[in-house]
Amino acid sequence: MDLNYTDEQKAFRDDVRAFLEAKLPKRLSDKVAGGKRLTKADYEEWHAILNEKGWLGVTWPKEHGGTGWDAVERHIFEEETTAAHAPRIVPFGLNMLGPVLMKFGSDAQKAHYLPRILNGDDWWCQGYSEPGAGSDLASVKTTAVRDGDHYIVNGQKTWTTLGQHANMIFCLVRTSKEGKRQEGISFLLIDMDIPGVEVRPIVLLDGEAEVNEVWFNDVKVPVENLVGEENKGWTYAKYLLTHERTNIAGVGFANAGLAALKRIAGLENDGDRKLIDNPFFAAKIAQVEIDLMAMATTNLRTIAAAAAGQAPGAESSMLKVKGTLIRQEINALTRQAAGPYAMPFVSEALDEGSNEGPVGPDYAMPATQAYFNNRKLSIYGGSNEVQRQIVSKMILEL
Amino acid sequence: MDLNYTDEQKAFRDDVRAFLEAKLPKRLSDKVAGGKRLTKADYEEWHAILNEKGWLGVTWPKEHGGTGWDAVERHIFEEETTAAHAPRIVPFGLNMLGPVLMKFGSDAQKAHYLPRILNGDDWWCQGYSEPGAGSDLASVKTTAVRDGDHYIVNGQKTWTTLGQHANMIFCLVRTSKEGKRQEGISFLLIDMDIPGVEVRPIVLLDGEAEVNEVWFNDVKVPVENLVGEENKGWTYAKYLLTHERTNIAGVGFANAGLAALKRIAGLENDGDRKLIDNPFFAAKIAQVEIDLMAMATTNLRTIAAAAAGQAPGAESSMLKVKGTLIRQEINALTRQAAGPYAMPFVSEALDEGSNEGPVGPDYAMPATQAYFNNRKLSIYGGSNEVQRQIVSKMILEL
Amino acid sequence: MNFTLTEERQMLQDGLRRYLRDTVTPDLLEDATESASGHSETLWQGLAEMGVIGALFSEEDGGFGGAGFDIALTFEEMGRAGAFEPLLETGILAGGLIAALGSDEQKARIEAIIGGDILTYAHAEPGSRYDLSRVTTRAAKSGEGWTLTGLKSVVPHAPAATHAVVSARTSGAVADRDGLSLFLVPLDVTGLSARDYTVNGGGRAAELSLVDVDLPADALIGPEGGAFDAIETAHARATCAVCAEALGLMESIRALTTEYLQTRKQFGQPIGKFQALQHRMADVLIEIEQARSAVINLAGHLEADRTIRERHVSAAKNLIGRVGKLVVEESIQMHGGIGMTREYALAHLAKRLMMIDHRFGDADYHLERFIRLAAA
Amino acid sequence: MNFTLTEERQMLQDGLRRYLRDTVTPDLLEDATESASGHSETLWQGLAEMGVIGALFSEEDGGFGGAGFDIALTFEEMGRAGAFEPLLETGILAGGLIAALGSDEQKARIEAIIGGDILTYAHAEPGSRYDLSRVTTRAAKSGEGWTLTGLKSVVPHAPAATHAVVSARTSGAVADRDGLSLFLVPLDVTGLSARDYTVNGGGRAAELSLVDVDLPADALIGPEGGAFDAIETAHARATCAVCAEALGLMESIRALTTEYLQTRKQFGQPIGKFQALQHRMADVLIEIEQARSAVINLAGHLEADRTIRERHVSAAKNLIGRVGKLVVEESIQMHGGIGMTREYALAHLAKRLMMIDHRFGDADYHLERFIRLAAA
Repeated sequence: MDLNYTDEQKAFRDDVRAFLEAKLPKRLSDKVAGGKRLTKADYEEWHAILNEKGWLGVTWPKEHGGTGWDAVERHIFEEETTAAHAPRIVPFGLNMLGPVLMKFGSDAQKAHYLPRILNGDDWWCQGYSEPGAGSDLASVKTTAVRDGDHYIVNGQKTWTTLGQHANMIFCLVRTSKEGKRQEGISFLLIDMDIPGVEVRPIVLLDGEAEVNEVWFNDVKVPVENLVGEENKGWTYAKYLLTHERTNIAGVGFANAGLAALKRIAGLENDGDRKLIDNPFFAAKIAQVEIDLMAMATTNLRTIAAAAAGQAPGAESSMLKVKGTLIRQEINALTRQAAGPYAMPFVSEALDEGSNEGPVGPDYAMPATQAYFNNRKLSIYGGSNEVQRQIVSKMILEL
Repeated sequence: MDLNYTDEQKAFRDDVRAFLEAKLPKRLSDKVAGGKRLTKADYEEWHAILNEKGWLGVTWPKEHGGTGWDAVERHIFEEETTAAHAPRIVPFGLNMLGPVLMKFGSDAQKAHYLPRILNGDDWWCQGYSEPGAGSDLASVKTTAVRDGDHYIVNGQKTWTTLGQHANMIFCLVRTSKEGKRQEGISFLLIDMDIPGVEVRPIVLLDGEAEVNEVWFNDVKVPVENLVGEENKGWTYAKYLLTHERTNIAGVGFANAGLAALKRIAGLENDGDRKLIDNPFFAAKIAQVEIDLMAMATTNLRTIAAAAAGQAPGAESSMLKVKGTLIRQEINALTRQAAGPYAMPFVSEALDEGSNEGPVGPDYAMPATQAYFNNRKLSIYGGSNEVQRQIVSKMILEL
Repeated sequence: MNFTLTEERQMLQDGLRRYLRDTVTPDLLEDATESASGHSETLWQGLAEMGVIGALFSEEDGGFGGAGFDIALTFEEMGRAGAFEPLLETGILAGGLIAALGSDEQKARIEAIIGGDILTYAHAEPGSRYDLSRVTTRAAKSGEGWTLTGLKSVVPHAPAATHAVVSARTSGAVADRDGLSLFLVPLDVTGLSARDYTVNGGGRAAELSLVDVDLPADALIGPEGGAFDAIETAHARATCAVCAEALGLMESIRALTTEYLQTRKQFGQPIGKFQALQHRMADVLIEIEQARSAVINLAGHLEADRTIRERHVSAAKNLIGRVGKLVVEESIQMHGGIGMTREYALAHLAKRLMMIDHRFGDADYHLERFIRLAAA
Repeated sequence: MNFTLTEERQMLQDGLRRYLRDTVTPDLLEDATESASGHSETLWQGLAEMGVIGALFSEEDGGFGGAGFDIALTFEEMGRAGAFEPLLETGILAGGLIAALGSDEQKARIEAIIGGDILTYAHAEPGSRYDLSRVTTRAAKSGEGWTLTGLKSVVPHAPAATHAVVSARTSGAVADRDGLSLFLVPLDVTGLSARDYTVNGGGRAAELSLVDVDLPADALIGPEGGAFDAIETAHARATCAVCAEALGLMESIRALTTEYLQTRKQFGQPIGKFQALQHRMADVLIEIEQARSAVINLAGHLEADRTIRERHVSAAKNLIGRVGKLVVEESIQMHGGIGMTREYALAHLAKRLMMIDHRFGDADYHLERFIRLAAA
């Protein structure tokens, strides 16, 4: 038992810190720390900086231009970039599609798509969820009917995060209605510039439009865009989901959120004292901090097991549930800390260089936004109810 | 809308107070307040005092020697007797069997049994639960087979509260295996002195033995002890259960418990202050007090509806769930307040006149006892899970 | 003991519920927020014509209500509809303070208020958080009149109002109870500037800046330096109103969520058949009943002695804050993704409900206050 | 970073788990509590022979362990078995304090302790609650030696011990950190009387009364008036031990409850098929994993600087207290009536787990302390 990083890991951490110090633009980290909107160009700028260093393919092996890092190194990188308020790496091409192509894609697909993901030629989005399906991913209704050298795709995807920026989408489509629901699903890559693809934004309750509906109306997709075999897409989809669950605990985000919460509580007046000296509020902060200290170790235990070659199982479901509860509690306390200034909503103030400044302290509106926006954490990627069901079945054997 | 009692109700309350002042023996109220064991004689003494005043048949109509009180009067009586630390009225004959006999019993049964309940000739206990049945009451396995003028009863009942003091038991027995499970059940009155009846105590986790197993081995019960019709017992059983739910919210107990908790927290040292001045502990007390203030009104709303003639429905399930949660929270805080002295267990100290005094403050051991004992509140009388199911089905229509 | 409404109140409740159900649509609410005034002229006039504003004033003051249960039933219906109009600011706060402390001349204004004049109330300041006595805006005597200087924060419905009742310190230190005075300030007066903006949960509010605002002598409402008790009473009544509004919001959210659970299918059955959700929804319902009782307790004690009244104020606001958060979070969670979208009715109701915890003191503020009141 | 046990520790864990599983029965535990000594001579000798007591001492002190993870694994296994023996009092508290502060002569006793001599530790007093520095028992110099007078409360395993390490004030005011001294007191010394009794969760403890107890000069352990730091360190190690014990208890309770859910049928199916219970049990499991991490954090920082160490002490004890209560209450509730009966294995485990919150500071005490440590 040793809770400390090895000397090699510490050296690696120092490298990451030095890189962030030198290369992360202050303009970007200020936007992230201040809860401002990131533009497509912001993400692309940061991706390019990472790619130049060879650190964009965090989960990729070296042969494909990735880092080749193990789970602990990935964790350290995640921890440091989050603490430094770097933009997140947009995961759809890098963490989701990339691993699927490496394992199941054709040589031509690998050669064509993987470099384009790294160099920013393609912006991928995810076409998994459909209206009315929720966490029941296998109920795919979007159809792809073979017609000569093409598939004709019809249907609708939803909750497509950052789809407004994307030029490519990977989709689960139904190619057969025979057998079990899982058996007729295929995994298709679709160019969003093909006629018949339409993207419509969904405004969420925080007023932002980061997710979209994507409609397919007789969209002609070349057969070479099929990944792996027809009707085997469910296998690839599940493989992708296990990769999606990297950093599922969100410890880095929680740490950053907790630090911001303490800073805000130290600034807010509460009668004759600061809010952080209010024993009730201090107790709530302490409680979530104690939970997070334990959670960080629960996470490290899973990461150490992964680094030792154990496949992450239902443990990731436990990390998801507790991790999202902790982050949402931090969001709720931060909103609470904002006091009456949680109420004003000035959308323009979230844009860089806007003439409209915030109303009240600059942390207040983003606190409310983050609270409402992060209700999604316990819903998407398999709702916490689905995760509890997995824990109950796989670990408790109920 | 008026939250206050009417003048008549206030006058009635004054009568109850005057009666308690004059007639409730201090020896008994001291035992109740101090969490000491009550003996059979203690209960009988208090029943006799109430019966002399005509106040023992609290839920009974005047024609049967009861009080004829409405729901509000019953509530006031409950409130005042609890606040005065009177022993509870043993409910099995008075609140459970009595109403069933009045509604479904033969004239002979009414004439024989009802007076004996009031004057203390019979001590009844309840033979509903069976091993392995839990909240699934209809899974009755104890059989009663007709043999001439008798039923021959075989089987086992469990969780029979205060059965060790009883000479009579009312039982659900299976008289037929035809049709639905509910259809073959009968309601039988059994003299526990008949050969073949055996009572064995069950020691609970607080070390006390207030519940029992009751075994029937070829017990010959005269057919005139059948209540109502054969195989219709489920109807009577359900009728009884609605009566059992009188005072299901336990507001009186909660109020008394909260007062004791505050007193204890005001006595316990906590560093340089008293525990009640510890902001964390004070917050927990305040939280449960606020919940209780609302709960008391939720309860009164149901009582007012009952007094206006509305039958209590699934509302009583809501009262049960929230009422038990509040009482259990008060129990938990009281245990917590006892500090290190929650640990000693000196069983003899619970007996009146024992030479063994308590270890540490006299409230400490009863606090731990009550905490463990009252885990039962959310289990018996239909577990809180069953109550949530009723709320979901009957009110939410899910 | 009686938990039924009087016939008059029952009629008001029925009429108001019907009117709001027929009138309030998502479009009306969105247009209201988008409009410069931040509210719906149609709805406001409709409420005035129904006499809803009058229900918030006593007969003595020209209304026909004004008691706790009048406030509770009115705002419960507003909450049920998800409506936001300057009812609280006009009828309870500004109007209520004029009724409580105003001279006969000032009280003459109440008739117009009942008829639909819109007022607002500017008390909180940047940095005062929920502290009632923390006022740094100063009013100094100048000649016959007064000169006010200071900042007022998050003043709801300021863009729609013609006047504001503004608190200012005429003496005392920053958090003293003594030394607070109230003034009736026209919002177009020289020296007053407003930055207005939309608020989460609907409608608009403003930051007010007062720089050497000159007011006549008769702008002072009530005794110089002695307004605190009336302010506290007005906040008690306002707390009752927002607690009742929260209850109405909870009821609508519960109805939406229950219906969703009954109709939405997943894994081959309505999700309302999943027992884990059934039990959680049962707990939500139980807590909403607790919220209802807390509103009744507060409404029924609004005219009681200060200690008892304020104890119920803090008990109710604490409980409503806790239950509101539970209802918001559980309803969004049970809806899944659709509960996150602004288009769906839940979003507006949930945001409005959550924001009530940010008005007149949040759950923690009132928990601590409840303890302090008990110790006093 | 490494979360696997060393080979030696793995062997100790395996051996101890096997031994306790084969040895500890409900009858053994009940007989132990009923016996005059309040523990099981068989079990204690077995533990001594296995070297379990030695695992709590460093090699320097004659043992072969003594680090945080040695303590954690040992007590986790004790908890898993529901065993109670004077291991904490002998090995961590009394023995640990002798090892930390004792003279060479006093430390010579450790060999016998590792061999099975039983000691206890008397620090808390009536009214001191969890306050470490609140000691009113006085030790006065008399001739060459010392005279002790005072009361010590809830001294676990006193009936089985030959000696107690007793804290007493040699100077300073009632709650001062300075002025505390430790003494080795034979329990049969003149002037010392004990009232002993059973404790919830198993075993026996005693109230000690010391009236003019005369001790020789060499009864003093460590510096006169300077024992506080060592006491705090010993309590940190003891907290680690009871947290690990709690974790073991949780694991056994979880196994019992899961098995019950799998086998107990109601309404025609195993109750573990009811989704509401499945989800609650999943939450229980998630929290137990949190408890495991808290124990690892504390064990891994037990040799760290005081501030870091004590921060983890309070974090772990707070989390263990909260999770322990959840596990106790959910497991009893899911068992229903059977979970309430003393005969069933759950009763003993649940009571023992709940009582851990009453040792060395409860969850609230440590929450406040965690905040104070962060501010310092």
